[in-house]
Amino acid sequence: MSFDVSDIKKDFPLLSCEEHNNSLIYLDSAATSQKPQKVIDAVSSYYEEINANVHRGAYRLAEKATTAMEDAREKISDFIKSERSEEIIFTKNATESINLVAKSWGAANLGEGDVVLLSSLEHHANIVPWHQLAESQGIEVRWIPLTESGLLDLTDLDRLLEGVKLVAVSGASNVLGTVPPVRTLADAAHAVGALCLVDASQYVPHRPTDVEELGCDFLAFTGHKMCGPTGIGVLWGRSELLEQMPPFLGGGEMILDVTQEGFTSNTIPWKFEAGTPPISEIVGLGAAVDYLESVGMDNVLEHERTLTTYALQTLKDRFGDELIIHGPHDVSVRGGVLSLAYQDIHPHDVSQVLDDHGVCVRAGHHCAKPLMKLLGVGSTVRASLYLYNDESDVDALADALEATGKFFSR
Amino acid sequence: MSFDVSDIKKDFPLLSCEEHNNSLIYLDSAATSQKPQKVIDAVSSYYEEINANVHRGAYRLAEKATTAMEDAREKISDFIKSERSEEIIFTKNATESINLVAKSWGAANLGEGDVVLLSSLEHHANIVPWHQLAESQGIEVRWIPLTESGLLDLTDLDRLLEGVKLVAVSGASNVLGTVPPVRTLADAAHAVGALCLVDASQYVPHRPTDVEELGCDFLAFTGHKMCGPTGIGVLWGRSELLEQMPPFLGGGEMILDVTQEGFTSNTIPWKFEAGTPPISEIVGLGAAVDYLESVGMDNVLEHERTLTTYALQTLKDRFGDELIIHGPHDVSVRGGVLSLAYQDIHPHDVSQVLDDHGVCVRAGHHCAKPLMKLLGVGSTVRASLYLYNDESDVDALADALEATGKFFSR
Amino acid sequence: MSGLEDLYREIILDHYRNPRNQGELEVPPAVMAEGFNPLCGDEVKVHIKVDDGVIVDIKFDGQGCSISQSSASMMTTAITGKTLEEVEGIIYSFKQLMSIHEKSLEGGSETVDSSTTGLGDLQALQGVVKFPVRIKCATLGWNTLEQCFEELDEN
Amino acid sequence: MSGLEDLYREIILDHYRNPRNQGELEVPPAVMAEGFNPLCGDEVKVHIKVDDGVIVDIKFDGQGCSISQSSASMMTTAITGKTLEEVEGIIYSFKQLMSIHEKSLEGGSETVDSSTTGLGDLQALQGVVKFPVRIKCATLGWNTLEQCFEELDEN
Ligand SMILES: Cc1ncc(COP(=O)(O)O)c(C=O)c1O
Ligand SMILES: Cc1ncc(COP(=O)(O)O)c(C=O)c1O
Repeated sequence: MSFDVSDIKKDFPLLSCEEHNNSLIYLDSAATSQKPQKVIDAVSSYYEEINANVHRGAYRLAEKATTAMEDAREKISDFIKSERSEEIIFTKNATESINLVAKSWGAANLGEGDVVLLSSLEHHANIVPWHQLAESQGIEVRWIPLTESGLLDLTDLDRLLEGVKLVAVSGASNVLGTVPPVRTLADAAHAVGALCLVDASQYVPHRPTDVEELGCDFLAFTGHKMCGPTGIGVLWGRSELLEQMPPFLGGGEMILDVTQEGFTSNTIPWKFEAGTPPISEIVGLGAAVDYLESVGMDNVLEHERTLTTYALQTLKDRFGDELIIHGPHDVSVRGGVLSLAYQDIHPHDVSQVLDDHGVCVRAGHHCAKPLMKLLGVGSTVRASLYLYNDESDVDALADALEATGKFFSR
Repeated sequence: MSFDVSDIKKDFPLLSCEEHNNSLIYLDSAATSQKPQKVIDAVSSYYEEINANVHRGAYRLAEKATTAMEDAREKISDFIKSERSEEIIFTKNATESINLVAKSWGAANLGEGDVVLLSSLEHHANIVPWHQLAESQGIEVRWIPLTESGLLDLTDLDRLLEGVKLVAVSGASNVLGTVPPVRTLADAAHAVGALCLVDASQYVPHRPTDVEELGCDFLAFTGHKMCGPTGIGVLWGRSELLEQMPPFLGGGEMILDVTQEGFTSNTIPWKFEAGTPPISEIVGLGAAVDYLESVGMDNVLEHERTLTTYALQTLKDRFGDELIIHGPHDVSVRGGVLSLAYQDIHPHDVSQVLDDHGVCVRAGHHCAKPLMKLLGVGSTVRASLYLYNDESDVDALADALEATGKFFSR
Repeated sequence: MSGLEDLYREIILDHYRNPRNQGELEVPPAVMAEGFNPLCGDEVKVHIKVDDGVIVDIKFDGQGCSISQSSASMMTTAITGKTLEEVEGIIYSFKQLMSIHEKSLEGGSETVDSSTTGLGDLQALQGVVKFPVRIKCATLGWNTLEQCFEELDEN
Repeated sequence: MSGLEDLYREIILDHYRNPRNQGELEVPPAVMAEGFNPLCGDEVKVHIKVDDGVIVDIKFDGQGCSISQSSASMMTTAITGKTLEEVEGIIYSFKQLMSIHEKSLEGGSETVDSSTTGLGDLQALQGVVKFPVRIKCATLGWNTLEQCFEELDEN
């Protein structure tokens, strides 16, 4: 491990204070991450020291607020190796980012019979906007199947790509941990004249991100899963595309001119940022990026790989066939998300008993109902790892699972 | 005055600490309000003590987060006297709230030739979404003219209402302070079978709000102007309407079921809240409502009336014809927003010199370009008052204006 | 661990392991409704057959946690043979039970609204209110039953 | 108040009060472009007439603050009679002047990139960089001039 997790834990107030007299084992970072004190403080200091509306004020306070916001845009742009910070558009969450693409680019460029190709791993955020376009514009939604082990089955890719205008895939699955070969898919998309959107909600927080290497055209992610505040998401898009897309939400900031008769749109990124932006949230996300960079995304990735290996091994050793771990077991193609089925105990009941042992995991469909259907289950128990987790957390999970088994075999 | 402003100022860290050695005279609350410590702390404690994703977790932390969020929804519902808290939909700002109505209700219910009637006072947030519908669905946008003094000219209302399906007006103007007769307009709208939307961004922060008394069907407002965080807006709508409207953004939380073939929407309010909500921001807005209620909205209104009267008088006394105060001068039909023209000095230049005296005002078109055109100006200097302002702030403004005059007549 | 024992009473686990009245009925004469818990993915189908204002048969089916399935199972035993009016009363009482606020449980000695005392086995579900997220599990079958009633009204 | 005096130099106020080359030209032969500052509502129209690669006439018109109007006015005097190549150079130098970061001003003794020393009166606008919001005011006329060049290219 390339950093000391006990030091890292101290950065996160919720993990280092005592809760109900037993310390919290937080294994639900795929739902939302905990926040380091530095991020919390960045948000507070914004309100305490520089709060003002941005872009429109000539006074120094407003200028400070604008600078704080635009500096954060630069940082976030650098963080994903975007070449131009105006390719960073702030939204409220990844869901809005994807909807923006569907409702601006999609509505303007897709019609009857055009195909959007999704992977079978997708989160509802990367499904429902396309279903909505199917309803409104008659597009077809098509699915890349999965292999037995939860990888994308690309054997029929050529056929799947017929008529495709957009390939929209998650950079990492929030259920199985699977990390699909985005570069391959992006290249294949481009080869048939299609674009490629990556839902990187579970990718950007966990590994170094380079949009040029990924080769995609749009990248969506969300602040609260990467040590940042709630209420802030990002859409990165190639400027040539963003410039040609019609605006999405209409209002202040996104216009050059408005008359009683019509309006002209502003340039990017503002064209897509109608109304007062989530300023403190943008500043907070900038601080989150600073924090993650101070740890080093390479280190985060390495740590999670090591810990995932340990978790897979520990759970296999201790529970054998009693515990199913869905998805691939090869840590080179998966992240630290573990979807579990334990004996025949319903996930909701498992998580209830785990909670009683101070272990926070999620039970449910994880907003991926089509995937659940393929897995043949209604829900799973999901434990997800992040930089502040260590082997003791995994051990606590295993202990609590054992106790769960005992409890229900009373 | 029904409360002591010097006590109130102490609640706001940015106003009570020293900035560049002269204390800050903040007169830009129409752009965004300052935040009381209690709101800042509510956001921090959320992250430090109960941060978890909402609605989906069975563990206690997630339950606490869900409860914190839903309690805030109840508070905000009570604050505007809504009868059912599911009529409160959380958005990222007022702009999104209005876009939601335009792009869900509007797109489903309006077509070629249907008219949306706006007042000539509107903010771009309540103009551009309708221009967008004009482009996409061929609706007509029509304008209620203004009287000389900046009130709505309703003499021709009957004719204006022909073919109207929606009357969309601001509850209070962010430029002139004008408070239009919303009840009259809502009743007139209903009489011709139209609905009424109120952009209450400048209304809810400044006076007691009762949606039943207002008689409207939709009410949009924004957290950051009412002592709350950035990144949070509200749309209130009548449940009968909300239930029939198609969803807007698609994704997690807003669905009952998703398959590879399609989706079914959740019930309100969640149908309209796709993705992870701005949780800390909702909690912060709940704290802002608590704060405002502890002061009393009646008191806020009374205080602002008194202070606006003082400001109008002081400016008239000290500057006479050298200073034009746009809009109505009768404080019973206006709020504490003062749009000024001083000598022939450009507003941008005025605000620059005011800033040098520690006085923060805004210079520009205030996102109301059609109104600017009617006023025959490109921009104005806008000073706006809130509960933490007092007569000394108004005096400081007048002193700084005087200095500005001197500076430019060198 | 008292909270947990309180949630997972013996009788609940028994109904979970050995669900009563599991299955389907022919539609018509029966009516059917389907319920989802969008949060956790639980699903339940309820079939009822009504003759002369009396529930003569009821079956449920679905996938879900011990709370949602046992609650549905106990529901079927509680309402079979009852008139629609009686069932409305039981539904009301059960929802009362589910809305007794955590606070009142923590404070008093688990004093229960008298209107909920006629619930028999269902009383065992009372521990659920200490776990607000699980209330939706416990009421899933019941809400689906109410949907069946709406179906009936429409016919 | 040193910052303010620095921003509002005498020559700036002079150009603001007595704008040079205000007005319009006939299109064609002139080309015209219109610029907005979306933040503050400033507007400027620039007309240029080019003969043989030389700017033979230029007029500007608009409404705006002292910075945007004086910068446009000074621009007209700086470029009249210049070749398009020379004007490109002046535009470049002016943008350089506007991008000297506040920090370098605060630190050093206002050392100025040598490429910006040929700007003459326009040097007076150097104080603007201490007020980043105003940079957009100062460059409005210049960006509009560049739009005119795009018009030229299209013709
Ligand atoms: C009257 C009015 N409507 C709408 C808005 C938009 O609010 P927001 O920018 O928070 O969406 C504002 C403030 O900018 C306003 O003053
Ligand atoms: C893969 C994936 N995509 C999209 C989202 C949506 O993110 P948000 O809810 O912040 O919009 C999530 C998280 O919920 C996710 O895991």
